[in-house]
Amino acid sequence: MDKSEHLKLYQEMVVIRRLEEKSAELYQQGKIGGFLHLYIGQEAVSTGLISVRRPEDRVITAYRDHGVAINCGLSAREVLAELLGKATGCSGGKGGSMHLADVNKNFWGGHAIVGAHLPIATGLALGDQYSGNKAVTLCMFGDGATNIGYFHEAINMSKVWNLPVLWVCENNQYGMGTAVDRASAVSEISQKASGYGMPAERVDGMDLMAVRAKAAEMIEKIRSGSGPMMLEILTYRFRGHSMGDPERYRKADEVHHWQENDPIGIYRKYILDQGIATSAELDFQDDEAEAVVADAVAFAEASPDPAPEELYTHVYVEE
Amino acid sequence: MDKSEHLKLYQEMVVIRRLEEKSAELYQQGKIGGFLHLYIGQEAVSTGLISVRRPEDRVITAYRDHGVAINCGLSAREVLAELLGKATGCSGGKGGSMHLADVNKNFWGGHAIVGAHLPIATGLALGDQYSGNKAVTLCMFGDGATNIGYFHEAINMSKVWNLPVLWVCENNQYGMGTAVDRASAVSEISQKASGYGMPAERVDGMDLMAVRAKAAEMIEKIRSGSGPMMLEILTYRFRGHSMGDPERYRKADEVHHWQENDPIGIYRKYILDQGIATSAELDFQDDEAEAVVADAVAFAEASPDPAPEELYTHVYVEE
Amino acid sequence: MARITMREAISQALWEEMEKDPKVFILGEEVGVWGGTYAVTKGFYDHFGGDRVRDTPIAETAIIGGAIGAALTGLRPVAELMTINFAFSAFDHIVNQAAKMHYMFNGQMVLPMVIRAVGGGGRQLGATHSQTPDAIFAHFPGLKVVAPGTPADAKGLLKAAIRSDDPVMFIEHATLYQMRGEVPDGDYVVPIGKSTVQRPGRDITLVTYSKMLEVSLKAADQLAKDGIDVEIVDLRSLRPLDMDPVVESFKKTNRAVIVEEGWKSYGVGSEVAARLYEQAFDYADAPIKRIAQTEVPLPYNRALEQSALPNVDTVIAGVKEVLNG
Amino acid sequence: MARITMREAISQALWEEMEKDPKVFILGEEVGVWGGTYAVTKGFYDHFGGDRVRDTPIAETAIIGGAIGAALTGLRPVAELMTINFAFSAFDHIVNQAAKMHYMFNGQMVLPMVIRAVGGGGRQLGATHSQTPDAIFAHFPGLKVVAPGTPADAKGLLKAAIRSDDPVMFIEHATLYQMRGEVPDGDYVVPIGKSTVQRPGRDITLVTYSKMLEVSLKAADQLAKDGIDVEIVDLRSLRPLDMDPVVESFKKTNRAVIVEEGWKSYGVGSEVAARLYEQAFDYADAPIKRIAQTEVPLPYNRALEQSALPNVDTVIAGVKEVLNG
Ligand SMILES: Cc1ncc(C[n+]2csc(CCOP(=O)(O)OP(=O)(O)O)c2C)c(N)n1
Ligand SMILES: Cc1ncc(C[n+]2csc(CCOP(=O)(O)OP(=O)(O)O)c2C)c(N)n1
Ligand SMILES: [Mg+2]
Ligand SMILES: [Mg+2]
Repeated sequence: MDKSEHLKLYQEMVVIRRLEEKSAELYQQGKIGGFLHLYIGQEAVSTGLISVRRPEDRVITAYRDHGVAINCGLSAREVLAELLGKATGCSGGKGGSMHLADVNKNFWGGHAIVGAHLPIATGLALGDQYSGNKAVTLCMFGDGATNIGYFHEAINMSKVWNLPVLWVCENNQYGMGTAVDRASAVSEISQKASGYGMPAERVDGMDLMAVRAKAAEMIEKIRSGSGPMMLEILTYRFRGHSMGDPERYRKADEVHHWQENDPIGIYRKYILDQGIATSAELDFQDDEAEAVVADAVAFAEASPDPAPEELYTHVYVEE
Repeated sequence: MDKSEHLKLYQEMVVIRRLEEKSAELYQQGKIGGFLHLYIGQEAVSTGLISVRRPEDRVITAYRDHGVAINCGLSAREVLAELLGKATGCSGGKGGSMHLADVNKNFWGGHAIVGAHLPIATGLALGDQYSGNKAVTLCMFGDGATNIGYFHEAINMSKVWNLPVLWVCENNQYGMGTAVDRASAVSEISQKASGYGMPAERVDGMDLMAVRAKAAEMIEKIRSGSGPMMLEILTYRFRGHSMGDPERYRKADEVHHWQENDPIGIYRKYILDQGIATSAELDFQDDEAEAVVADAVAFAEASPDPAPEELYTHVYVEE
Repeated sequence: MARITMREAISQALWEEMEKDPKVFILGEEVGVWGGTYAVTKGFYDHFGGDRVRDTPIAETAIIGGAIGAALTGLRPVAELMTINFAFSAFDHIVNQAAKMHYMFNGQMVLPMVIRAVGGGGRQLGATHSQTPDAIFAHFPGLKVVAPGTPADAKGLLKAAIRSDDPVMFIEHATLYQMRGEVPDGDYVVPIGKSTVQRPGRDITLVTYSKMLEVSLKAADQLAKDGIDVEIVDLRSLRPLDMDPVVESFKKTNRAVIVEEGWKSYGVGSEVAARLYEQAFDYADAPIKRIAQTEVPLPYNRALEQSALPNVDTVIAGVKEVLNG
Repeated sequence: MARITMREAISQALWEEMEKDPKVFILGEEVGVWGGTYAVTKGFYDHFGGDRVRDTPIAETAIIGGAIGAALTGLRPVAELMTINFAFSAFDHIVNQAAKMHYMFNGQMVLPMVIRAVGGGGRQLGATHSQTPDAIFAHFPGLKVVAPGTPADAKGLLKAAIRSDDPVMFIEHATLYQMRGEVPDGDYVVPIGKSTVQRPGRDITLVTYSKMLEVSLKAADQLAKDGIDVEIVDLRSLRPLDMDPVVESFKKTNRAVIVEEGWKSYGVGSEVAARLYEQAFDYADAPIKRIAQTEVPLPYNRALEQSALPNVDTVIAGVKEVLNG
């Protein structure tokens, strides 16, 4: 990675952070409705992972999807406009926070039913294998999602058919208020791979460089035909599950401990320590990120709602 | 085990074998309808397993349930009457071959949706744990059933809650026409337990004594609070999946090889080799078994159909 | 009698039944430590403990299957599905296991269980999380399907459901939790399978249930100002479906509107209309009108979503149309 | 034109579409080596190979989810569910994913996929394996639901389904596979969403589809001997539901019977009856009658099961009742 790439990834993380903070505000103001799941604390996961995908590699994730969307190249404008339900949103205001997507950027959503997108990811990878595309599907999901049957069926089928998919578990240690070991028979998610004879790794999700290195290695192995693999990325969400989480299930101490491991701070320190860029240069990225988000807010707020007739469009391709 | 017990188990296996052969005939004659899944070849599995359960231990299985029913103490009469859809059948003629049960004998069915009874077994074990009963639930299922999501959710929950259940996979090497390794990421089902941190064993299902020993050991561990375990029992079905199986998926050689490993023959030889009983004594058991089945056929054929009003009963407990 | 919210009424019914009968327990996602996603079981975990208020993995088939199994052993589980949309992830266990086992095994197996599930649209949750698919559950014999529209009914029907030996799907509506109403204290039980007149009237019969009862009552108040006297029948239970009060009302008013939140096609209104004609054909002075959700997956955008849902205005317009038709 | 069975017609449609378009492939349990549980795909595996005729694990969500994903990449999967009863094991993926993704992502995602599923009772398969739950799938906007009653329609509609860019649930009936009929050779396509008159008549309108078409045609033949001339409209597709030929017929006959195999409550007949009254209220000379399955889980015993299913006699009696009513 050269300097400009580092700066780009750094800025991406900061854009995500600022965007999420702004979203929380807009939610409090009633401008965003429904559920809002923030990515704060987990930025290094998708930023690191998606930084090593090739354009032909497909990305699919759950409802905690704002960061992933940004990393996939969607603009903060179209993401925020979607959160505000505007016609200019990436899903035309019909999807909302949980259903961001841009198929032209190979970002396949944003899915709200826990684990349901895993079998769909199996299908995406099957499509590529069938068509002879040398693409890898990156399927992201939470620790909680590994307990639902969808996980099992998808992982098993991917292995039986040797499909090009990297199963990426973002283990933020809770599914809503339930700690991993209160819901999962094993507390290291990567251990689940052993039941499928699938290679698996575990990596520190607060360290972008570590995520990146491990993901790159696995994705390229899969691309060369190794079959599916599982990558558990250990992380933490700094905020509640969604807005309105009573937060009865974790201690302030624990949260603080993790907040001190801020992935942006860690990456910033890495860049400085390695002499890749100066503090001033990074501050400039911070400012840029602020500007990107401020522009996105202005854009989204000024954007029109979908026309009333949009209610009826896209129920079917052919009416 | 004393001699009488050996003779009893031997007879049970032969009763099952004769009953299944007779059922096949009755099916050809159109007296049994629907699907009919024979247990021929797998008799040592349930006979061995269930011989070591205590009366308070619950048994639940899939649609290949005739043998299991007999081992649980249902009479050949009420089993065959059920296959013929008679009022005297254990499910009053409403359940049929796939839905045998007698809750008073702690046999909880006979379930036709692949894998769907596994979460139910989790619930049975939960009920016992909740109520402080020292009972173990024995849940039997096929190799094919281990690929469906129900398996995953049930196994995981049982482990998280440390429930008293023995998960018994009857690996007869095919789910319909699909060999284990064409459907499952791992070809040894017991390996799946590792993804749940669950103790597992694998045993030869053609050898009643081996099944019995291993099952007894595991059931008692579970009873004393070890939490759930998995037992894979390797076996083979000598006939098609159900009546009307085109049998395109396995070679005659393979079938013959396994038929030579007849579990009844193996057990017979064991009894003789160990000097437990004489050939004449075993022949007598064979004759008894024939008589039991002949009586059951006469009983079932002579039994009445359910009264037409039975169509309306038992939809609800309270109408 | 106290004036409490529907959330409190449901909570009260659960609490009292758990106090009364140690066989009653709760299982579901976030019912324990979190206190219930909609705070219905707030305080239960501390009081009853984790064995009786069981947090589960995200595993809907294990929740419903687990409830079935526990019920078979004689317990009375109340399984909570975080929303009714997740019932699709346990659909086989609901409609193919719970609904059938009593019959299929000739009465041997008894399943005294309740599935609580909250549904409804109008909160910008997007297409997968905003459904009111009540009708499809009511299609299956063997299941009882209940959906209260007032706090009192919520309490009384939930108690009946918990005490029932049959599997009951108990459907709540998220936007009703804050609704207040008079609720009898203590042991108040409303029998399952009885429709009831919630507002007497002369001019037209309005059949509805759950959230749409509130909407319909408001519409009726406004219509009253125009001198239109609406009789509202609340179904309360979709299976068994009690048509008697509906038919009786219709024989008096000769006109009917059915208001439901879910999609119109193959919905609740279709069934009620078909039965009403069967049972009171000669009394119909005008076509019965069905008011329901526009047949699209619900969009996220607030204005779009609202435009797809029945509301006071569409109900008023529908009533007037039938009266003038 | 050849006289072939419905099994052959379906097989032919699949074969021809696969020959024509390499993007079409099949996945499901036992579709390959076994040749399809109902022998619909017999010979396909040898001809097209295991990549295009994919045997799957017993994993219904992976089958439907897999089809969705493959469809998103531009392929045209035909997913086979061994029976429609197993659709309950993939229900979320059918009604909550496939039916909603095109809308929810504002048209970005296109799902040209078919779900083939065979249903129906009458074969002593017991309660979990004998259902005709077609109506509940038709409740969901975003899904198309098709259920042919003749070999020609089976071929033509399946081709239309495979070529459709929308997810289509294609419902077959196990006891129709042996039915013979004239089927056009080659590229014969029947548009989805068009009901059709299968038998013209003057006296009464009989609305039906799938297996009950056969039963109804037989009943009509017998009724003809009594001088009763039945017009039969075959819905063929439950969503979109084309009422035009039904309404037209009803305006002529002024009487109608709806015959479906599934349960009556919240079923197909409810919807058709409700719409018919809405669209032709003034033409109704007698209550519309719904003939459907007795509302119990289907029992195994042959006589009991048969007594729960509509048959030629119940249809004849129903028609006479409406004519004399
Ligand atoms: C099938 C299903 N069940 C329940 C829910 C409700 N729900 C939404 S998010 C969530 C927790 C998921 O946790 P995890 O997979 O760890 O992801 P995280 O939120 O931590 O990113 C739950 C239970 C759902 N959306 N879908
Ligand atoms: C959910 C579901 N999918 C498919 C089927 C059809 N089916 C019945 S038995 C069977 C094979 C099961 O194989 P296995 O679990 O190995 O049991 P075995 O028949 O070998 O005893 C299949 C696919 C079903 N009954 N339920
Ligand atoms: Mg998590
Ligand atoms: Mg098997």
